[in-house]
Amino acid sequence: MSARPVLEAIAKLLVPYILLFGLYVQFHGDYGPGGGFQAGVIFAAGLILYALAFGLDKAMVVAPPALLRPLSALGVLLYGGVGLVAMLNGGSFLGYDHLAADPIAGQHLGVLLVEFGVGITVAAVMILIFFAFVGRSE
Amino acid sequence: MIHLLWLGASLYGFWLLLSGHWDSGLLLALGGASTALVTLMAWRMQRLDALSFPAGLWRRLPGYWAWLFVEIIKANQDVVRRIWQPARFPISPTMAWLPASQKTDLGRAIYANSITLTPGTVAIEIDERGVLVHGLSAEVIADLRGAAMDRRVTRLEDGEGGA
Amino acid sequence: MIAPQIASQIPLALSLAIPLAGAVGIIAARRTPNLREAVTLITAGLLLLAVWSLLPAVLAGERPALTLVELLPGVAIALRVEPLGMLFAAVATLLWPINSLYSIGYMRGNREAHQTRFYVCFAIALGAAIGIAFAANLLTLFIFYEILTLSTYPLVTHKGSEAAVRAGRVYLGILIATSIGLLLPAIVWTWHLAGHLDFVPGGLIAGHLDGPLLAVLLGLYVFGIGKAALMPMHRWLPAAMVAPTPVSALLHAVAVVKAGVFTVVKVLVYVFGLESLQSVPSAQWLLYAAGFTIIAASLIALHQDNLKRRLAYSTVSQLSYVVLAAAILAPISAIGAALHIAAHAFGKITLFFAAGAIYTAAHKTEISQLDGIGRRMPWTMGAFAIGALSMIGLPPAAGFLSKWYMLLGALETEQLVAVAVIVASTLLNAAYFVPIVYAAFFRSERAAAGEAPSHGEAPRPMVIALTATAALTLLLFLFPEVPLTLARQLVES
Amino acid sequence: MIAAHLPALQVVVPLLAAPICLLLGRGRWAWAFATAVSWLTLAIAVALLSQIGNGDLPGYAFGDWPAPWGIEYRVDRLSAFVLLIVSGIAAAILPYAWRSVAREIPPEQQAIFFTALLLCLAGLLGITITGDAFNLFVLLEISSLASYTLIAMGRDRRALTAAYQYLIMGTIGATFILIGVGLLYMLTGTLNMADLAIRIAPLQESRTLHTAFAFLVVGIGLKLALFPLHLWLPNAYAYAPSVVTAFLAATATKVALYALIRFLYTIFGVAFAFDAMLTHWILLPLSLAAILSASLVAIFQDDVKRMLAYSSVAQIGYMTLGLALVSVTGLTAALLHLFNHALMKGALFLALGAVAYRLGPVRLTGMAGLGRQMPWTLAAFVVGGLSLIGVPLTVGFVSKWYLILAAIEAGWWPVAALILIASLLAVLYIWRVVEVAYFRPRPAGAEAVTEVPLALLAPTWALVLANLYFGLDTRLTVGLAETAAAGLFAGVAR
Amino acid sequence: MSLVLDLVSWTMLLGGVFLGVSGAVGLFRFPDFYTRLHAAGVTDTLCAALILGGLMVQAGWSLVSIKLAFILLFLWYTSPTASHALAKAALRAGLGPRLAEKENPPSKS
Amino acid sequence: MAALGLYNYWIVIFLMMAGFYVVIAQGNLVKKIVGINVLQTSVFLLYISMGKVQGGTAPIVVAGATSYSNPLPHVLILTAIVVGIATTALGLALAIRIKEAYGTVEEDEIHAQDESL
Amino acid sequence: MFAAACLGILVVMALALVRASLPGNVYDRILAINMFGTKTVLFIAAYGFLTERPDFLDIALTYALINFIGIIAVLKLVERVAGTASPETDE
Ligand code: NA
Ligand code: NA
Repeated sequence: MSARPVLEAIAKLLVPYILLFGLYVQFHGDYGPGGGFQAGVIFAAGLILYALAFGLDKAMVVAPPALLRPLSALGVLLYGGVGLVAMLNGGSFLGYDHLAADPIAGQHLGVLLVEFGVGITVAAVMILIFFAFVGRSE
Repeated sequence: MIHLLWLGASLYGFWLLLSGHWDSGLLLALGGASTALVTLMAWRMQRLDALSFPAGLWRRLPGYWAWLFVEIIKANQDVVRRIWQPARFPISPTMAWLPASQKTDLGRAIYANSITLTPGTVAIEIDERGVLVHGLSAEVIADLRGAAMDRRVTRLEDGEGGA
Repeated sequence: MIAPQIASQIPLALSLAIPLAGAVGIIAARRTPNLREAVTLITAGLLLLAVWSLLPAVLAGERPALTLVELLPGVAIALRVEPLGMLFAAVATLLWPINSLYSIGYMRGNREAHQTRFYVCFAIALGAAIGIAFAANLLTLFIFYEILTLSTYPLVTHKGSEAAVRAGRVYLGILIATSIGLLLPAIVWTWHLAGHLDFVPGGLIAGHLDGPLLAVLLGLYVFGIGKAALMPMHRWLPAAMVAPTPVSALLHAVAVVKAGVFTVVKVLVYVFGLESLQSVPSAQWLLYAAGFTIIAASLIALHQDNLKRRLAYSTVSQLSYVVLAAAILAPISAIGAALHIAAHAFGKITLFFAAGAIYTAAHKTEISQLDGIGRRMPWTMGAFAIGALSMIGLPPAAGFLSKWYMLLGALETEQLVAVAVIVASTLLNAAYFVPIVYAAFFRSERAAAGEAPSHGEAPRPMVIALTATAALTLLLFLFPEVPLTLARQLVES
Repeated sequence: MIAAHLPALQVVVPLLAAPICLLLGRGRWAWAFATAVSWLTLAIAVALLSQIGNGDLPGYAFGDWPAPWGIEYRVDRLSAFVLLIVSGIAAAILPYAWRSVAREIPPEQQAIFFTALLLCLAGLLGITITGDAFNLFVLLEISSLASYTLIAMGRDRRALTAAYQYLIMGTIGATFILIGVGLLYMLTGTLNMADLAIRIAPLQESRTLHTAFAFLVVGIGLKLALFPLHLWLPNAYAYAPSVVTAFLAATATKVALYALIRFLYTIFGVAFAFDAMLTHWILLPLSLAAILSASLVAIFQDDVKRMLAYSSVAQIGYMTLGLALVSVTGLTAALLHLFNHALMKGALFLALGAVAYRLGPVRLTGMAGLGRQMPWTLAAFVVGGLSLIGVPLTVGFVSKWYLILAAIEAGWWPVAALILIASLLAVLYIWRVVEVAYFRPRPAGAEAVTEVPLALLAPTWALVLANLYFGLDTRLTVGLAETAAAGLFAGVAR
Repeated sequence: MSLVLDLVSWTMLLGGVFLGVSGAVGLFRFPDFYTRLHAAGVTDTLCAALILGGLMVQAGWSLVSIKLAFILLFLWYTSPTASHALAKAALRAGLGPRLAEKENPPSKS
Repeated sequence: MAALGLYNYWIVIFLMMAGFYVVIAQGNLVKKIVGINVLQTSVFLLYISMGKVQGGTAPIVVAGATSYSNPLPHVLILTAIVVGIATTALGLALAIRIKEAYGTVEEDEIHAQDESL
Repeated sequence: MFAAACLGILVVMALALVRASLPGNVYDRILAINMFGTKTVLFIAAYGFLTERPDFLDIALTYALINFIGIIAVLKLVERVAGTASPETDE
């Protein structure tokens, strides 16, 4: 019998919904900034719950650190890339208006992508930090 | 596989309920993508843990909840009385190992959580011998010994249940 | 009109470039000692030519000038040859080849280590001395002054022994502390007062400051110029005696101490202006300070048995003659000050050369060991006697001339204290030099038990060098026209 | 077209380069990339400086939001000056890092090392260029967090405690800054610096403003290692990897000083900061105490890196002393010393890093006889030391000159005297090293060491030569410092 | 109708708050950690249900109500898990319960 | 509401002092980080409680607008929180590595070990 | 009405905080903190109604999630640390 049947059962039940909730927050930031951060935290929290219930090894299979590390960098690059594209399109850095022909659409696209970048980085970094902590003290 | 399809469907439903933006193509699409991603991750997890939810569980669950809800209300009333009127309703903390008839880890988990969810009793340990329970009073432990909850949970687990 | 200006700028620029190039050349030639020493001598010779080629023009009243780089707004690193600087540079460059020759003999004779570093630092020190001599403003002077300190530090600590390192600390400590702690603020203050730092005949700050504050500024300068060894800033000088003798010769006869008193005279003449100082009674303290140093240092010298230490305290005393002469504030005594820079240089370098020759040939350092040595080393001790004469101030040595002008100035301005100091110190000088000469020639040698002294004169280059400087001491007395003209130009300008 | 984006690129380039550096993974590639990026940032800084020279004040509105609503970057003489020194030091130090990091940092951490270094650089440049007070806080923390990480990578386990101590002190400082900025925001409703200056002007009596001022000065003082808030600095510098020590010593405290100047002069204004709050009466004793006490402590250090670290505390005192003199000359002196000290300490710590490359941790006794075995390294150290002392022909002289001039102008003779006494203390601690290196024989048992590779010598000497060049040709530094100081005083900067 | 709903909602919210306060008071009145755990259980179950339910009545049939339901569901899933983990950790760390009579010693046989 | 506003400030100040005290007085490295967190939290509360500027306008450029609210005040808080979390994570990571290197997270014990070197 | 509910929940939260700060063992503290956390969830939900910001519900849900995972993580940490320390001590 498993050492912590209650936690395992609850984690197994909840984790997919937590992850989806994170993605929901990611894409429903009311088209305003900030959503990416919370989303990243929630998504990471889901995986951390999984790790707490099933152990670090299994969590590392689901979310391999080798994948997380480049992801954490890619998130930032997505942010910067959006800024640079805006710049190349004739606006200023992060001048979202210049991302699309229609300024409003450009704004939406810009915020969506930038927040996505933030979310990816936050989630990846948080999980990595958690792995590092637990991995070290074990 | 079927299980994953069910999961995917429920996840997408969850998305729709959270979102409320059922007219935005973009958000519906993003929901689809998100669901797909999470289902993929759930599939990866599935291969790692031995735990599985029996198919009939979800069908039988609402009935059990209704019963449990009533139990919870009664238990709340009991504990609140003991908080406010300790003289009339004194506590008598008791701890005991109770047998558990569930065969699966999941079943025992549900049983333990049900015990804990009802105020006045907390499941502390679960293993092959059963459940170690701490009760606020000897009466609640005695109630549990009656095994009504144990039977219901076991029935939930496999559809039959003892006695 | 451009042509003559450039014609005089080239030797001026060369005067700085040659020692620097020499230093580089010495490093390049470090693996072949003969070539390295040849480079040293060639550099010394070229520098002599470059500096002395400026002399006719300066005597004719020209003031060659050259601006190198503007360091701070309105203050450049710039050179300008005026009579006093010309005199100092001429003396220094004349003595360098001789000193180099002597050094070669000394360093090889004593098998000293780190010879390359020695010659490199020597070259840089000479370059710095030239820079001080030709500096057109206080900042330039200050910069070369510091370079001189730093480049002579490795020379002082040359032996690397614990004692040498400790002496090096005293040397660097006093010189850096005074220059940064006193001289630098004096310069900044001057800039604050006058808005520039160029040397101006009649005084850079004349009219900008008077009263007690002027005396304070004067104190900052005079004590800040630690190289002038005015008491109590003199302690570095005896301490530095641990250095090899050619270094002592250079330090105590030419570059370092002369740079000090030269700077003092230059500051008195070009920064304060003799006339404006005369109007401030409180500036009189300088006279007393110099007089005190002369007498006190002489008394200390009297008690030294170590030859080099006695010479060192003699130097402390002699330097203050220059300060005293300038502090009399009479034009004629200023001439004496200028002349004494040259006269003391030739005399004292002769004395040090002799001390080094004795050490190299006989390994003797104490005066009490010198009985009868004059018979084994007649050239050396003969030269020593001429040097001693010059220190005492007797004809036919150059020291007589400078003391004569000082005395004239003191009498003219009725500075009886100065007169008394000069007379008393002359007696003291005689008291600590004459016994050495007497013992060398007229006492019989005291042989140490079991070993008969078998030495003769020191190596040939050393003997040639000390003979040459002794001869120069006499020649300067006989033909003083050039230095005298320069000194007159100084007070007339 | 690019020219208009330069203010943004100055920060964005190193900021975005950092994650790319992480992706490169291998130490060698990360180093090459980071070096290229550092040179690019230097080129941008030079270009911005030339724009200033043409009479422009380059500015940039992020996201096309006009100031004061969006984050604005703005370059004036002061910031261009600091940008130049920070990016210049980075460009000089990164080539050095190739060999030094290979020796001191385990291979698997090297990519992280360069990532953190670029983040730190981006943060420092950002602080200097931003026109937004809150943005300044964020960038300050980016650079600080990167610094903590970098310091913790030192080989000695004490690097960990040093980084931790720095983290605690630095975070308290950052929190204070955050409080100050928040109070200003509460008071004025704006975060744009230029706008803040305008809105603060009529509010001089406000107690909130006074509180904000106090929090900001103390907070920045912590980051600046202003005495007595400097306790984190000696250990942090002593145990960090060589490259990190050189980089932080030459840039981090300078940028903190920049922030202090920016707040005091541009945002609060001379009238409020000095006439009303009497900041100089606080800065003056603290600066003098820093100069004297840290110099004295430096003399008694056996660990040469710690010695130089204490010297840094003293030198920071010189800079704040310049501020405390409340005059154009004083401010000029502070700015000059900001620039010059970066060159000196950069050169000195690089030279020391070269010694560490051969010897490991550098104790004074361990340097005995090194003068002959590592002549170029030790010569670099000597020249750097002379500059620190303030010997003419080096940059140190130029700063000291102006500082003394400012003290004399103010009629504060004792202050001038103390400056000079402290210079003499510098002679003492520098000369201890010179003496040991040149006049002591190598200990009998010690292994023979040879000169370090050119890859370490060249950057070190680049900084040494910069010490000499800017000591001789002071047109750029003095010119910029004087105009910047005059502008700040008149309140016309920005 | 709306008055009735308001009244229902009122009652539920008040009841929830009362249960919350009760639980908190229990936290002070009960003698040891394990008994206090039961007091906390009151606030986690019916208290939460009544407050969130009261809000649901206000929100009516809407997505807001569904979200409130999600919150309640989540709390009911997780709070017993947390309590159980807490009790288990305390017992394993050696924190002994204060019992009315010494029957069924808690130590594992 | 004024009283409530003032009440906020007292909480802020109390938390600030408490956090500061813990940072200074605690010898345990982990507790110091907790103190730092409390200190930071007090600042977040300060930012939250200051709300909007009286009479401010929306972030739309209006001619003649002399006072305005920054468009996104909550972004400030969020950013500050991110910075705080990053600091905490780094601080804890350092504490763990110190524990590995020294075997303790008590300041005086660490100090004693370094002294004895 | 929502204001009253909010205030009531605040009282519960305050009591929990007080309990957490009283002397006791670490499990008592975690229990009180957990209670504080779950009541915060309720508070945020009710406060969203008070201020008519239903989007606060997302925050409440997030808070519930973080609270739960935080408690589990802290317990894990305590479990590891308490290997040596006695649970009866204050620390
Ligand atoms: Na329960
Ligand atoms: Na520094």
